[in-house]
Amino acid sequence: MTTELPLLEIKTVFKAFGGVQALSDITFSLNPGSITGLIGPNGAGKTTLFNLISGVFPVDKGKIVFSGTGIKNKKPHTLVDIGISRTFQNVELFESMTVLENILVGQHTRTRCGMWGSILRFPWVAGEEKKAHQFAMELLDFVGLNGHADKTSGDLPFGWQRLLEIARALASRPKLLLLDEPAAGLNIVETMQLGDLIKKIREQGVTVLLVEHDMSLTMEISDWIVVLDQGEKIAQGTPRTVQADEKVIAAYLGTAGKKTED
Amino acid sequence: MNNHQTRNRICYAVFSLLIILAGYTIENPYYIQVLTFIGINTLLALGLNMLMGYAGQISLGHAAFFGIGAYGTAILTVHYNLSPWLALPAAIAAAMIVAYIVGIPTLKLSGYYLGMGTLGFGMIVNILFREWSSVTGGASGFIGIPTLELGPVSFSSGRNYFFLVWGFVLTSFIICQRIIDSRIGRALRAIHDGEKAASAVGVDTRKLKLQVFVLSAAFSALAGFLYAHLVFFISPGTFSFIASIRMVTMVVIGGMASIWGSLLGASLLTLLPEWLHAFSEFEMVVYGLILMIVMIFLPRGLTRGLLDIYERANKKNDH
Amino acid sequence: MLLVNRYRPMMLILSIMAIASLLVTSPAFSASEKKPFKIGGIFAVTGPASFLGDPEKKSMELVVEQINAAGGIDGHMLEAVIYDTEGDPSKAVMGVSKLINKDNVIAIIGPSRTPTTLAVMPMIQKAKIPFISCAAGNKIVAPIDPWVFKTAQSDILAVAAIYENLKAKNTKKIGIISVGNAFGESGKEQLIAQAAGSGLAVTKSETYGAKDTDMTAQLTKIRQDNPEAIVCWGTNPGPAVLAKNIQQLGLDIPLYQSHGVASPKFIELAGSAAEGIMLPTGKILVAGLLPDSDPQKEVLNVYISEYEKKYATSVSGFGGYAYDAVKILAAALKNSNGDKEKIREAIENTKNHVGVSGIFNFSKTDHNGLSPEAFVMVKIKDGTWELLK
Amino acid sequence: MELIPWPELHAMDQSIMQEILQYLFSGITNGAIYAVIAIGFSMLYNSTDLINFAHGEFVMLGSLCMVTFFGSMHLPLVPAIILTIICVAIAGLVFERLAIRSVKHPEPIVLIIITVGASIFLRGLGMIIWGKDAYSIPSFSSHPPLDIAGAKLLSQSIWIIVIFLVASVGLQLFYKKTLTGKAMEANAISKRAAWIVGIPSKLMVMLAFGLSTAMGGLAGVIIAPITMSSYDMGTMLGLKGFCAAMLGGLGSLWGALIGGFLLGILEALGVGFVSSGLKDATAFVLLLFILYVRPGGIISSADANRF
Repeated sequence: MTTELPLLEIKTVFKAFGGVQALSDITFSLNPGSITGLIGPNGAGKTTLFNLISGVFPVDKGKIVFSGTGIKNKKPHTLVDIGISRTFQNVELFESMTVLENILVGQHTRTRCGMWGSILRFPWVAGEEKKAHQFAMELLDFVGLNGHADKTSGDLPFGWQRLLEIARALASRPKLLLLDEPAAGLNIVETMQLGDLIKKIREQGVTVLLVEHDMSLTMEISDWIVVLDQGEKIAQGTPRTVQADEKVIAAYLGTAGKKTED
Repeated sequence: MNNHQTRNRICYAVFSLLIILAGYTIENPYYIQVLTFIGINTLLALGLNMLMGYAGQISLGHAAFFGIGAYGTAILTVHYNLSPWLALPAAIAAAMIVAYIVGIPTLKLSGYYLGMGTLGFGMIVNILFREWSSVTGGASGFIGIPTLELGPVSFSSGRNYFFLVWGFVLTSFIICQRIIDSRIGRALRAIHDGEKAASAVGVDTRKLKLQVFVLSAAFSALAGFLYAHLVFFISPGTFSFIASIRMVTMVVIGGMASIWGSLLGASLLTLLPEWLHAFSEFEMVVYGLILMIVMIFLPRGLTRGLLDIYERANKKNDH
Repeated sequence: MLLVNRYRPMMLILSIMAIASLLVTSPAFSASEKKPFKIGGIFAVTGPASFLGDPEKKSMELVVEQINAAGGIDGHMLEAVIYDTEGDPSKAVMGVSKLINKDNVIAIIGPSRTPTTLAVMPMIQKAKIPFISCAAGNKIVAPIDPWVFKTAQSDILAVAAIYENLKAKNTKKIGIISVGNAFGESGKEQLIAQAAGSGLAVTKSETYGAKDTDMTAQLTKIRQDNPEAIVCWGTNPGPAVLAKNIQQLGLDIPLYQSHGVASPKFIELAGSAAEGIMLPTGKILVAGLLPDSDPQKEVLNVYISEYEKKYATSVSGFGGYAYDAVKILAAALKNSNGDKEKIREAIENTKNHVGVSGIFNFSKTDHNGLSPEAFVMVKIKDGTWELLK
Repeated sequence: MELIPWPELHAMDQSIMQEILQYLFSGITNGAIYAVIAIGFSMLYNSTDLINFAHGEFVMLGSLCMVTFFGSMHLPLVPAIILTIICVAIAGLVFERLAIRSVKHPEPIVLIIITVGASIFLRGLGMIIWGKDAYSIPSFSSHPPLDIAGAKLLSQSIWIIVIFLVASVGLQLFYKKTLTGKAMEANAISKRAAWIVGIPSKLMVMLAFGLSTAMGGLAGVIIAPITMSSYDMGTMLGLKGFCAAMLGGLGSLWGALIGGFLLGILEALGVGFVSSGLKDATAFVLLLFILYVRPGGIISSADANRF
């Protein structure tokens, strides 16, 4: 599609848990500024792949290259620092904290006030806090949660919690955003709004990798689709080519097709 | 935010005023001494509260750091004739270094395993206090710890020591409040709410937990220093497993993740035995019952628990 | 967070309440018409050292009652204020502070243990108040502090009594086992320090935990050097476990215990394993066996009968420390008019006071005032004590 | 250099062997006690994810009940044991019903404080009922100690080991063979799943509590004759038992067994070859080592992150 270097490259990645081969020989890459959908039936290894990219588990074999550097075996927090951010399948907010505080924690890697800074309150600390505040407010605006900054995040309705989690992930100013089933549990209207939000995020120059069961959403917003089945990559291409791919239909759409219908 | 800061400032101003007021109006040295003990216990509870309430990591061996602070200053001032004011940073540094070394492997554990790991550490340190008798005075204890002096001011009299201890308490409160209100404090609470998510938004959870562990060790060591120069005598029993459990109890009864809860918990646990004295034989039974009842009905501690009740009553009144 | 912040002032109020309640809990003591002498007692009434503190408290109450029944001292009644240390130095410090500052006592008896005594001594020195400890440790009176006295026999004397017995039997090698607390440690120090002077070699010195269930491992180690005697330094129940273990292992080595187990309870606990054990004890344990010529006999009989009548329980070997202390203090209170310096001087000049624990002769250089005769050696035979000469 | 004539060398060897054997026997006696206490911890943890810090106090109750029934009331041995265990189990059930079940949000820290509170309460109760003195009861049988190669195995130690074996085989059979036992195990693995198939979860928790405290009582029963029983004996025993359970692997029956004996034997060898003063330190250093190297314990049934 473009001549740019890919933002993320997955090169012949293998991962096993105990005796079970969760992923084998996965290779694909993400172009900067694209939205890529990662699909596959349950147990295909999508979430495992997510956890490998975000550093939760180490890679057994193979390479993951982000912006030209290998990120194999890096800890999750370092990956956030270099620009990979994620959300979780079952929203994982800091529930006792306010909406605003959640986003402020999201900016952890983009602020630097440490123990001494907080105890001695150096002059620059206040400036940093102020900037972080402003950015947090902007993000709330961006995802459409303005006006709810001081609410306790655990008390929000589920749909808003999703939005907040995305906002929190964006707070670290990532280059790559990993969204793990962001539409799960949302109604049709909310899903449509989500689609728009993801496109808006891409417009900000953030590359998006998306795991999603909602086929219509995935097919509509993705530039590129990668299909996994039982730990192996069975197809990739534009939504149209993938939808036409016989292997995919056989392995996935054939069974999951029912799901999209209802 | 500004509102919040002003409110905090007012609180601390009132608090300092109260300390000064108490220090000058209370005449009886006994009450001054009780309040001084409360201050020392507050420091213990505060340090542990940072670890338990904010970072969500339990420690059943914190009396070890209390002991390192006390024995540190005792050994340095008596055996090496060091000025207590130089022994203070040295004792605190010793506790922090020990906390750092022990913390690296221990904080990888969680839940009961973390509890047991810290408990074991506390036991080992306590046995060292008892067995290393050439240095620590062994089970009989360490006598002859000097009086604190600063130029012409001697901290032997109750009132001076009261102000010294509560000065440290106030400073520690402000330090903790600042940490809690900062980026670090937010990250700590994030760890408490969900370690996985915290690490996924970029918080180096291991480093931060270790930092707080070291910080809380420093507060405990400071309390140990103050205890040693108040009583002039220390023995291993004061820093035993029971003492660690008492510290945890202060934090939990007072209220986790609440600075003022530490004060309340420390006050209650210092005063409770005084009040229960009337029960004589039944003292232990009543004490155990109180612990259980508070935890069953107000599991978030007295501070939060009472606030919840207050709020519920308010809501009822509103409707 | 904000919700909590809104109520911060409330929490402040809470803390004020906590402080205020302190003041409320102090019942104002109203002075009685006769202006009694108020004396303080501080003992380990509960906790691991309650076997000391409990009889001490009872004995103190006993004497005070007697003195008051007899019309008090120079017309002043005695009023005893007694607090519990639970054996904890911090609690002892708080208690003594309360006695000095709140109850305004003119003299203090106790605490029961050496660490608690050492912990409160700096306060005594500062407050300049006559103080008679009931603890054994020699550190209390060496170096001498003008205000600090003690009535319990020092472990120095107990060790001397045992070693004299060993020397008479021409023993050369002994093994030591002591409990891992202040009492055991202090005993161990004395045992090792005095060994050379008595021509003894200590081959092994082991310790055990106060709550250990089995000590065969320590005994196995001690056995290696074939000592001619084993000396155990501890308080119940550990030494009874040890005695049982020695019997079970079939060790044929004479066992010596310390005065820490000098009570009928020990024989009850150790059962048949107690047979043949030798120990130093104050004469109270063998009052009935003493010859009539013994100067202490009468005092002992009076104390035992009074104690057993009042409390309907057999007398303990430890309550006598407090009994003697109050008696000595009462004598010193005469003609003192409550003046602390006068009381102190009177205590220091006490001579030939026949007490339960021995005959006290205090002086400027001796604030324990007991001689080796305070101890006798006894042997357990047929479940009871037998006086050794 | 002089050579040691071989009969002497042989004699030396023999005495060292005898010594080591004696340490082993000493360790086995203590180890069996630790193991029985550890089983109580493990069983409860397995079914309820709870650590009962008052477990040592239930051991104390067992010991002192035994003193009353066997020592003072002179009941025959077996009825005394059974009566004691029933009494302690009832105390455990009451504790579960009144305290543990009333907790709405069973977080570990809250439960730790509640059980610590219970331990203080029970200690106080023990002091009121039995007083501050220690008690001793005679051994279950008056056989002379067994002499094995010069080392003595106390008759009570044999009792302890036999009772311990009977109890652990019994438990194993209960878990594997009976329906209730299987239901308890199912409940331990997943409360929800167990509830779906109709296992009364609350009853199972209660049963687990009863069984666990009964094991505590049993531990008290077998300790009573070899040591002295008093109201404050429980804390240290509880800690050691907890330590043993952790060493072996919390939640595993065999782990408790291995942990208990390992702890007992290492302590005895520690006395023999290191220092008796550092005996307790041996246990805890070992514990830290295991926690750092293999957090789940020697037999790790679950990962250490389990809460």
